[in-house]
Amino acid sequence: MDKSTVTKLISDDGIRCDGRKVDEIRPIKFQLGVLKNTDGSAYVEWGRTKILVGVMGPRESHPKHLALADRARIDAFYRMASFSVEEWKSPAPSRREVELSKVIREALQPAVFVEYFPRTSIDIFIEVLQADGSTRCASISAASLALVDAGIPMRDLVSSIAVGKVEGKLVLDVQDKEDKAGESDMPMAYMPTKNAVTLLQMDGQITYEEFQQSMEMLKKGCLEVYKKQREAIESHFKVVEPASEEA
Amino acid sequence: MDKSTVTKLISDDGIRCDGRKVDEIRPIKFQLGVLKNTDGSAYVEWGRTKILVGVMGPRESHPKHLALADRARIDAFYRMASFSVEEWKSPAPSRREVELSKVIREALQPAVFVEYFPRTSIDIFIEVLQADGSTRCASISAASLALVDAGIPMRDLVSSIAVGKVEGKLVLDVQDKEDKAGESDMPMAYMPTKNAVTLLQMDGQITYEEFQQSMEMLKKGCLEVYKKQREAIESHFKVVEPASEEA
Amino acid sequence: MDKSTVTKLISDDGIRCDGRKVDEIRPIKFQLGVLKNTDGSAYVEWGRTKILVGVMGPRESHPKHLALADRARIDAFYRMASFSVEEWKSPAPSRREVELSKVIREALQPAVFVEYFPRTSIDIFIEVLQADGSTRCASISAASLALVDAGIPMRDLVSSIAVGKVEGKLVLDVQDKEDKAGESDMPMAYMPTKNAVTLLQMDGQITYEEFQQSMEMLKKGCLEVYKKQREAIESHFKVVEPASEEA
Amino acid sequence: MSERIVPLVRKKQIIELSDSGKRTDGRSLTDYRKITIQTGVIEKADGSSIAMIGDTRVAAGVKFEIGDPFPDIPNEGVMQVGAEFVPFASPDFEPGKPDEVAVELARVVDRGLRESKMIDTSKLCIVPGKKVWIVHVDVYILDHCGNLIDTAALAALTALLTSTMPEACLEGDEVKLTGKRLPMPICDLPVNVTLAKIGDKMFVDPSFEEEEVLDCRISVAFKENGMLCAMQKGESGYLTVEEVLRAVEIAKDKSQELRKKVTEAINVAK
Amino acid sequence: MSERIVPLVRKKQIIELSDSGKRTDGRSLTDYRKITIQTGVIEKADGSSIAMIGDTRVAAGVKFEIGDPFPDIPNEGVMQVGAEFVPFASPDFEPGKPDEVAVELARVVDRGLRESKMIDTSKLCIVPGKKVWIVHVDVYILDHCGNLIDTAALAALTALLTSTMPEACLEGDEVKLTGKRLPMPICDLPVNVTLAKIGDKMFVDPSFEEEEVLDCRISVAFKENGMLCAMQKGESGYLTVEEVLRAVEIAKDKSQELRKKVTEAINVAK
Amino acid sequence: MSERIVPLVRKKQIIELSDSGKRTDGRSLTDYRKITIQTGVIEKADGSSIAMIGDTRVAAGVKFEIGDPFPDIPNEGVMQVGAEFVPFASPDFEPGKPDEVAVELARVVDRGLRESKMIDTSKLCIVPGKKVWIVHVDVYILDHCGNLIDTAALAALTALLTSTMPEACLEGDEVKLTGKRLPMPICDLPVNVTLAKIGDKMFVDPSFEEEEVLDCRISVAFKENGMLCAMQKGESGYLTVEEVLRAVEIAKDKSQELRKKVTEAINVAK
Repeated sequence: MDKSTVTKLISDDGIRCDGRKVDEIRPIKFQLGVLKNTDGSAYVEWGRTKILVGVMGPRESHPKHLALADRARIDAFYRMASFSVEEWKSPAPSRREVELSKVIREALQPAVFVEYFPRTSIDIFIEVLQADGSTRCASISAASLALVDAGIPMRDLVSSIAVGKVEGKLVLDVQDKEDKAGESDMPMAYMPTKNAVTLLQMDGQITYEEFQQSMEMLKKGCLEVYKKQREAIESHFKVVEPASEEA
Repeated sequence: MDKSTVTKLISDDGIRCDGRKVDEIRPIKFQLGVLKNTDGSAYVEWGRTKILVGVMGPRESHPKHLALADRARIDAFYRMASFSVEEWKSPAPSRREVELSKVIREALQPAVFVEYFPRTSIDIFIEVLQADGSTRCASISAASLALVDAGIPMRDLVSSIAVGKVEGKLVLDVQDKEDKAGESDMPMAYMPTKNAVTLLQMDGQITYEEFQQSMEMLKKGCLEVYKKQREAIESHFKVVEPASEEA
Repeated sequence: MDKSTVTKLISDDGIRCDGRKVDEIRPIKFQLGVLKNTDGSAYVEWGRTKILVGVMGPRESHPKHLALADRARIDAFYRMASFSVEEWKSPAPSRREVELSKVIREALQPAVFVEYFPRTSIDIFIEVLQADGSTRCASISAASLALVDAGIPMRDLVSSIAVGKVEGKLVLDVQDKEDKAGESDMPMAYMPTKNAVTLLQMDGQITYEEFQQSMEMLKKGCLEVYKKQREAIESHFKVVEPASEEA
Repeated sequence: MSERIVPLVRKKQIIELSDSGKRTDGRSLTDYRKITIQTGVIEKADGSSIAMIGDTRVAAGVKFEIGDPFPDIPNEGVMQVGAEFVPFASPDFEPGKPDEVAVELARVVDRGLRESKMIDTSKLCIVPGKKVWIVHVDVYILDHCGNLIDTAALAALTALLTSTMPEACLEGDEVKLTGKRLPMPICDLPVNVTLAKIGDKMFVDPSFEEEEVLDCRISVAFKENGMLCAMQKGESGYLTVEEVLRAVEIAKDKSQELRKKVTEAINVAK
Repeated sequence: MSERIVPLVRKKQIIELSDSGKRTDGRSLTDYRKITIQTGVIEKADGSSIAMIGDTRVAAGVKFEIGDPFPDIPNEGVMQVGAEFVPFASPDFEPGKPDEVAVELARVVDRGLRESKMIDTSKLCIVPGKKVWIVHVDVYILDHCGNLIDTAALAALTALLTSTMPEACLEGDEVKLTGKRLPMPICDLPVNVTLAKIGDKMFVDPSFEEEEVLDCRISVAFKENGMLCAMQKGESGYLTVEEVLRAVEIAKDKSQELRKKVTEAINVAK
Repeated sequence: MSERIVPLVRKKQIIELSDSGKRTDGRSLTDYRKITIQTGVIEKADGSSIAMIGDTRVAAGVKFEIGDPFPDIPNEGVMQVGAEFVPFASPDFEPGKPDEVAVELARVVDRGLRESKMIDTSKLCIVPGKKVWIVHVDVYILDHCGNLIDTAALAALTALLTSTMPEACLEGDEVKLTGKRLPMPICDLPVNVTLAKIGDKMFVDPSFEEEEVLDCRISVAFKENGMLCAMQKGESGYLTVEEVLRAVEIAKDKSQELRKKVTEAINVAK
């Protein structure tokens, strides 16, 4: 990743290159029930990041020997469309996509009452149509809604956001440009009412004090995402007719 | 495919580069019962195109969960030998070979009384030893004979041939050189006594009238192939001893 | 393989580039019981060649349909670490590793009382940490000891060594440098008390007389390896406490 | 295997209804479902589109990449069409399994575009014989409710029609991007029409339910001037020669309707 | 599925014991098991190490290869970290199966090394924009008795610290090796500390038995100057925000102890 | 698993018969089945052959391709041998499954040809250090009725012996084909002889039936001058040292008979 000379991503009065303040998140639009052939689905536009999530299940585990006797088996598949990034990407899953599928699954699992559905599978399919930073945060947040749309009982929603360090300052909700030029990236997934951190990753360099500050910003940011998620749920279930598709 | 400057593939008096008339098919030689370890087999030399087909089945489906309760499952595997074409070809199946396996299977299936053999598999293995145009037509026509050789009851033989457009003229049974330089290629598979088109593909550019004309030529051509197929069957079953191998 | 100009691998008085005589084997150090999570294991340093072998089994065959009704199924997996050879090697198994896995399995199988453990699997995993010639001989010899360590009853130990032809002379136990520059390589695996040759390969060019001489040298060499194997077993079982790890 | 019973009953109903020219969703035999095309949805792509026929939804994206020409056409760029079945599009799609259905879909869409010569590939040459543009056209099946071929062809076509291409230049012997964008060298506007045969009737734009019981399908691609440029019979039934002729005739008619939809969508985009 | 009973009983015991600050193998909650590091074991590698934490054993080897730079950083060499699970390391590893666990391990080890900027990759450039050194760092899991991440990170780190690099020069436009060896351009010494959460306690350096019953784990990598350079929460449980803060604090302490072990091992090697 | 009974009974019969020097198909223990070699069958290949030993049938094709030399032998062309098991050759072959048996077959055939130095690979160099000919030799197993190794080796050998190679020349710094063809630089004529051990007897050229019950097999390749150039013991039984010596002696004798067949076939082709 090119972290070389970039001219001023944050102005002297703390305004970022896209006009946001350091602790301001991008416009986020969630929508539930956007797909026809799933048990639940959600679409998210998070700045220019655009992601579709579909949930299949609970359904019979296949192959059967992978079924778990006392709970549902959750799987997540995070994939990026070939045209979602700057350079054309081969559709074969990269090691990054394999790792992200794993941490996304682990971020969502604590929220699901898996013990209600022994011997079944719940599959979460994530397709990134456009990637502009924070795709794992957007995926987790949207997948929570798709699980709700599927009627799967949950302990809480999982909300997710990232803090980055750009030109020495901690900023909330890094976009792609800030991530590439930035000094660090730290995404977190969080169940607010449970005070439960279900995903936490970091790369780059931060001091212990910056780490502590970041945790505070992440908590606050996740609460904002949480609010938007709840609004999307309410507006979805308020409507009598099935929600119209995205755009 | 290079469809650029080629000097005169058809002479002014309608004679093609290999001496054929526009509606004349190449020399075709079918032979049944050429392999030792199959349930049925056939070999075809179609101009310079040379293909071996072996049929295994009806036999137990493997894996079992793919078995069909009310009929036999038919599979076709079309493969080209590494040395069968101009440039060395990797033995890994190309997307072309995957598609052709599918359309060949679909071309043969309507002819087979699959309902006589529930829960079994019939596998049709096709190996192109040399490709000089019309390999799918030759494969389907030879596979019909291999199915007959295997004693599998059939509604009719499937006969197949292609029409191409070369230098503005429709010609029957395009060879490789004409295909590469030609303006279109349109293969058809046909059960004559059933008036059943079981394969139809086209690429290139033809007018609607040319399309209608092509259909007529294809029907006529398939009948010629059909005649040769029947002759091969008769000569095979006339012989008391097992047929000698090709060449 | 480059078998071109190399200056004098054997001196006029029959001393090889590493100081050995033509019929002298390299220092060999065997050690049993070096791994924690296997049923049996062994480590070998054979000159600079370093190999770890772990045996899992007899255990339930997986997948089950591969189980054999009247005996154990033996599998061997020979792999080279990416850093074990001069050039970095991709971890994907090469065709050489596939073939060697097969001949190593076949070299060991005659020694094992497979009929004592019907329907089970015995898996032999071989990891070459450093390759300096004779890796298959070292693997087989060490795997014999790992089988003993696993308590699997055996007809005899399998001992293995190679003879090469270097600058026109037959030499015992070729190292990498001699192999690459040499005119031939001929590894053999042998059960001394059974007079049973369980592996025999050769490449390069030798006369029939050289072949006969090689067989004599191989028998003698295998007996030397056999002696070292027996010593390793004795020293392992003499110790009351589990053997300490390699270095 | 009683799952075979339901389709058989359903097939009977569909055929009976078709005798009076009707379909289970109220369409006539030659009606398309509602068609929606939305272009420019993926700003990072060089061209993009989401096409819907009924509830079937396919996203297509175009990406330019610098690559090597084929040795036999050294002065022309290369178009490559791929098809991905996103597993949430249908309970039948399994993740990561390469599938002959996806391969056929990609190749049928590819042929419709390629054989029409809709792109002047000579304009995609950067350094003759050395460097050309590779145009990746990838279709992603997002919702499978029948007639994937026509929907994917529409998405791919409209993504290409609304694409722009990067401008490249030579600096010494290295290829550099100028940062400017050029219009796509578009020469035609091919569309694909698919009909299903069920019983002895032909159904334009089969729904998912109709596809489950069809005998076979036939897809035909037409150039703007009405010439046929690709054809594909699919699935394990057959058509009579007369049915083929009739199907192509119907398809020719419908192709003009489809092309009108495309033109409208493109004009909206401009 | 009664195999789930045993771990549950065991988990109860482990939690009860931890209430008095103890562990089943006698350690305190913040103790590492015995650490052994042996470098230079593979003479054919450019650097190598076998690291053990308790009975967990990982071999790491470093190999230099000449390759192409990434287009966006044309003047820097490339480090590539791979992880292989040798099947004899655990009855659960199957031969030849690519595994998300191995992928995560490789990427976590990679990030710890990479983000600390421990290697000055600009020194790995041979011909700017054309040829650079690719540094392959591969870790082979030989015995899995818990805490693979820290053990693999230690092995990779010490293999790199004790590596030397080949010297390359240009002859005309061809890259040749001079046969001489250069010191590695080392700038930092990052170490990784992993804690497991079981019940409401944090266990430093979890054993295999502890890993079988953990709720989740958290791994933190620290630079020599005490800055964090990578972090990864793993497995399907969760931590409270307070637990995260506490875990990182403990990890920071332990990182100095680990770094001391590394320094000792390196000095022995010199 | 009663399928194991039949071979055991059959094995007993085969052994009893062999005590009087006979085999189930009437051959003596040292007889080959009928050998047929037909070359030039694939006009598009640079060389081709279909070899039969009894009913075992293998096609081999040779194709030249321009490629890069190996760094350690920059001035020599490269021969690559592949083996494909066509599924109709035996009910046991599954389509698309890479198989250790095919890998071993390819490598044994390869070694027999390569180690004899039958091709002067220095003559396959086009531009020293840059471009050389890659010679693909692929054997396709068409009918498996026993002794694949000898049949495949025969097919590969005779395809090579009857090959011609394209002539290449340099135009500027580009390699062009002149359209002319050159003779293959052939230096030797290695043949491979396989024997099976069943009971305590050695069977030359084992049939399928004999292979099903064999203890093990041994294959030996000989150069024209009688030197051994490759050897491979296969399958899970063993031979005594005396059996090995005897087998190689028999093989040496038979190799001359085989070579005569090859010479005849080649002369017919000329």
